[in-house]
Amino acid sequence: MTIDEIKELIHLVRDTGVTELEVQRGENRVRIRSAPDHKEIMVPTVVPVPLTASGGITSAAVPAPAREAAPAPSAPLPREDERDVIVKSPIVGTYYDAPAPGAAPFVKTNDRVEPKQVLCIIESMKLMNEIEAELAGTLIAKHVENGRPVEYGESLFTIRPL
Amino acid sequence: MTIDEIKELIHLVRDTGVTELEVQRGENRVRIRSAPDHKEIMVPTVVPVPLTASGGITSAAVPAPAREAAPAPSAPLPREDERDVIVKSPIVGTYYDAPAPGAAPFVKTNDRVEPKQVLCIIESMKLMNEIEAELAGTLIAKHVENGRPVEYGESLFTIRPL
Amino acid sequence: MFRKILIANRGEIAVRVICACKDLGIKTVAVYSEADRHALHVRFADEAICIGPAKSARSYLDVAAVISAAEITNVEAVHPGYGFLSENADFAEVCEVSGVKFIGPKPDVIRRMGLKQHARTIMQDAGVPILPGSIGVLNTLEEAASIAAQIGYPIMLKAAAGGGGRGMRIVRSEKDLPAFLAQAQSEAAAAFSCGDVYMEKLLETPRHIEFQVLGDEHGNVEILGERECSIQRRHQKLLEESPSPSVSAELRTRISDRLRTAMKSIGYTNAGTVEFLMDEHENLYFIEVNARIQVEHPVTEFVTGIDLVKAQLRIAAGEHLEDVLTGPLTLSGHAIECRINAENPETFAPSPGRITGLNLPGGIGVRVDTAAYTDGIIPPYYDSLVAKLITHGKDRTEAVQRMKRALDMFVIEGIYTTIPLHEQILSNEDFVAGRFDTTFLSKLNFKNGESGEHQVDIKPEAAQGPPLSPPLRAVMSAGDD
Amino acid sequence: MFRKILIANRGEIAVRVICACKDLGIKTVAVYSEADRHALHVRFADEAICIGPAKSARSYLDVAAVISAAEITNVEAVHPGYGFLSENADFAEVCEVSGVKFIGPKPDVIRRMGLKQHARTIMQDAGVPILPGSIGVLNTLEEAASIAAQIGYPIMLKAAAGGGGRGMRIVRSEKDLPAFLAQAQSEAAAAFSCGDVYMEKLLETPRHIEFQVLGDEHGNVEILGERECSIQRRHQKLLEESPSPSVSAELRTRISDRLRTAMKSIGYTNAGTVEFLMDEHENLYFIEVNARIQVEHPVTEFVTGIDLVKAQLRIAAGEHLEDVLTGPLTLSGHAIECRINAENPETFAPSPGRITGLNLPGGIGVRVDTAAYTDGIIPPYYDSLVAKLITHGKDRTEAVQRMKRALDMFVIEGIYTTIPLHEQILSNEDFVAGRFDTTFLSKLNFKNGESGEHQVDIKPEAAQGPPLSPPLRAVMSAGDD
Repeated sequence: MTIDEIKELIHLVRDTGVTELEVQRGENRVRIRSAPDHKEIMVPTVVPVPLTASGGITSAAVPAPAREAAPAPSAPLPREDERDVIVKSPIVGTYYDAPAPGAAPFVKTNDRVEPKQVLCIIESMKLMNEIEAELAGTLIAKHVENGRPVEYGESLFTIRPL
Repeated sequence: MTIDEIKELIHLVRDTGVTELEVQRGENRVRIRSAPDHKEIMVPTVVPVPLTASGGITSAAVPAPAREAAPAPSAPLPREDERDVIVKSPIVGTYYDAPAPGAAPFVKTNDRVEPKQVLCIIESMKLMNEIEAELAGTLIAKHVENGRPVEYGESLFTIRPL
Repeated sequence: MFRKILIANRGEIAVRVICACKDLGIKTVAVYSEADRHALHVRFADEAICIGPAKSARSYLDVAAVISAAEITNVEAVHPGYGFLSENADFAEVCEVSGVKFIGPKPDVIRRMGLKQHARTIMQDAGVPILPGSIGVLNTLEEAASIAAQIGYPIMLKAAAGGGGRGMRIVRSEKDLPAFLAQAQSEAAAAFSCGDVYMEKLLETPRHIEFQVLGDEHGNVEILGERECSIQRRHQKLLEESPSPSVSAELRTRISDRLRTAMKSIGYTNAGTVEFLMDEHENLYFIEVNARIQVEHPVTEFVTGIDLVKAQLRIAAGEHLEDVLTGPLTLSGHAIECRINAENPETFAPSPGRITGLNLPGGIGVRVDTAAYTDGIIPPYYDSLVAKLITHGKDRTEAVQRMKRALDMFVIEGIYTTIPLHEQILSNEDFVAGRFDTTFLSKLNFKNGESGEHQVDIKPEAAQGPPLSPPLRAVMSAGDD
Repeated sequence: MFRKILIANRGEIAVRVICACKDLGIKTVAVYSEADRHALHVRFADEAICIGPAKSARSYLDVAAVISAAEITNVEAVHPGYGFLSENADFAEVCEVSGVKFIGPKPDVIRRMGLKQHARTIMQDAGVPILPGSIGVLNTLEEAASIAAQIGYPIMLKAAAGGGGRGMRIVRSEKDLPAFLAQAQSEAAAAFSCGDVYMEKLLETPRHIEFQVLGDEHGNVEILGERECSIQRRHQKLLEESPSPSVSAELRTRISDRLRTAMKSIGYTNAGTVEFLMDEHENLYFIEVNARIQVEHPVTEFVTGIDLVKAQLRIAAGEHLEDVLTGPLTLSGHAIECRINAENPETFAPSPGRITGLNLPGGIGVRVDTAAYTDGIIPPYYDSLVAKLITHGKDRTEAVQRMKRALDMFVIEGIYTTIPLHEQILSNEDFVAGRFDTTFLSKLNFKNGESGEHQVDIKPEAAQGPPLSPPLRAVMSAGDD
């Protein structure tokens, strides 16, 4: 690791606003920490995954904010500047993207959605709960596969408002 | 890792405002921390006293650096700019400031001291160990009262070099 | 044995259940609210499901959310811990309907034990002594006055469906009875949708003593000794021990024999606790049954050597009590538990926040049950229990010595805790001598002796607030210079 | 009882002694090197004295510094812990001369036990079985060849004043004897200023078993069962348990009886351990006496219920063994200790550094002895022991289950530790079955099965280095959003 590389890393740290950076290459290791300009931690960019998360249902334990960030990794904008709206699951249950097995899904990516339009069903204790859009826009992402369990607060869809 | 490289790293840390930098290359490791401009912990000036310290001999548990700072509380200069020299106890024992009970002390505050001049005695296991000055100067402070136990590294005198 | 269970709780008891499951090779599913995303029970469970926002009503108390979590994770059983849904008969019933085993008594047993006056009648029928009072619900003022005259004032009016002090009234003379009875009835009606009230004799300085019960699903019941829980603050236990300094072997055997009969007649299964008050003549009087594992179960575990949570799981899986207990009950030594709560020890105000420094005590005879860690958060939404500190010794003296030592070496920085209060209790002459009742704590004075019987000094570093001591963490930061 | 003592040690054992002193109401003085200024033993002692720089030779091993500290703090006794000055007869003598009680055996007993061949003779005289070999020091090559021929190769040559492998040679056939004997003698002479060498039969696959001894100052000696310490890496114990899976009650009683006689004849006082090797036919052979408390003493404490460090203090204060032990010895359940060292589990290279995240396991049946805390430093100057994790259960199976659970919930971030290695051992079929000897660990392979009998998988997160896992602390920092 050369000084120039380290220099670049430090500038990276400063420019990106992260508070700590650690790089290890084989035997070589660099760690850089920087005092934040304001003392609140920018949690969403570094939300860690609990040790227990290791696939299957367990992946549901990944904190929702980490998923929110996923659709736009190249645009680390503050939360309030982001136009995209994430539709999250209001309940724990099983996600279905169609009204019946084999039927066409309620919505597809790039579909235009309207307020009150049903986006999916979440089954909880044998009850089918319809999840509706709250605004008009374009459905730019579906985050959950049909039939998969979802936890409270899990991201289901991303809608780009008109 | 050469001195020039480390120097460059230090400048980098200072110039960029990074608070800590750690570099490891194989067996070599450098870590640089920079005190922030405001109220972040300046360790040497606020070295904390372990909970147990509460008077008597226990006060010997106060870390030596805290005492070093004591003679010049109004001048929080960096260590390397400070001319005063602290004479510390090289052993654990009992401090005596005179060659015999009732005799005149070896040295008094504001005395001129010379190299090899005996400043005090520290008794350890019935042995009287003479502590000598290592440089010429003015004795500007005596930190320990006659007959009091001292621990290793405890500050005994402050000498201002000529 | 179960392959996978869900733990419908949080904090130390969720971690406690995870421990028992790991010991038995059972996979665990944690549920958590958004406030507990980084809680230790989430970290140590095999799977974890967020079931709702911080408020308990929409997460840990939300039956639909918990059952849905159980369904999507395909668990075979649910352990409810204590509090939350643990004594909710409806929840236990929904579990059964959903094909998930509820680790606790049958729903109808939970429901019947929740009706205080009903439990009282069952116990009386089995020969368990109950407090003198009305046999059933009070129907008229005349009836109430007549019973009160017979048992003697002061008496206590209690809501039949009650709990938590609502619908309760102390009546000290006959002239107050009409007004207080009316108040108790209307308060009970408002709080529990049932205005039924019953009467018990009031013991002014009782001891609180409870017996641990285990029942299997084949009709066998065993009683695992008693716990002394008289150190309470406003009916909230703070320090418990086993055995009780005031229960003789003869009394223990007599009460245990009758309880065994009573609990068998109820069809009691799994773990439970029967609570008693003791008067100054060492008579015990039944007050209620808690149909769940108790916070203070570890003191019983220490003196009996029986893992009660493991026993709960094995019983729920259908094992026989004789296999779970392996041999006759022996009580060995003495155990004490101190509840370390996030509270100002002087005002008892909750003190949620971030734990900035932590040193858990260890060493011989010390057990710590906690979900706390350095930089962990004690959220303001739930109970204030941060840790249970339990010590064991060959006798009460050794258990007390070890507790004092462990409290001394228990460092929690960033929040107030009850540690200084416990240090005062453990140093109190009456406590050490075993002379105390449920009024003990109210007589301790934490304002430096303005009133009260026991003189108490709060250590300055404990009294000044969250930066309780030279910060452990800061001390450490200076350590690598 | 003593009013105040000095603890001439650091780390977990210093904290352990502080615990025992607190339990007995004895004030403590900690000594520390400049590297340990912020160590936990300094924090929890009543007084603390810096005695020198980081290097042990100028601090913890510096007799004058320790004695001076004892004098200026006016203590009545010194507890040496293990290692450092604990088996230094000269130090024990200087303590006596200085009027400070040394908590351990008499100086001449320590000195005699340090002469391996002398101890061997004493044991043989008392009827304790010793390894076949020379009765005393080997005088000539002819004598050595004759004894070797009699007991049969392979044999082991050992330095009479020895330890740590110096002056040791394994001889597998007669032709190697002349050269190896000369090498052993000159190496012994160089290392210990004494070229004396003796001979023992070499056991290729022995178990390491040791018996705990307590003797008072009135001629009474008791043996507190044995410990199984065969899980070793290069003669360094890593995991110990009590009782040993391979010691029968009959063997325990027989050896204990003979040891009692032998230790009485020596005039042994305070705590000590007698080490044995066991061959494949379950014969025990004496090897040496350790005249101090051992690292692994907690497993004996768990199964006997006796606080050994408290016993050391009480015996040194002149109490009778019958008062210290209160009743006949009973062994209850099974205990296991895992030494959690700051070491790379694969290479065993030391891994000093800052502990950046820490979760100590707790719950039923778990004891932790440690001086570690979040942000604390493991300095590179001393031994690598970070914590002792001890579990107890009603039988070996339960102790193993609880140890696996506790290891799973023991999180140490920032340094490598032996936790993953212990997890492998605890899951090993032969270990679980009790089938192992001192060669067990060398057959475990941590390079994913290139060679060795036992196949081992290191968890990826453990094998990659100090950032062992998603940082606990980072997880927590995100917790208060």
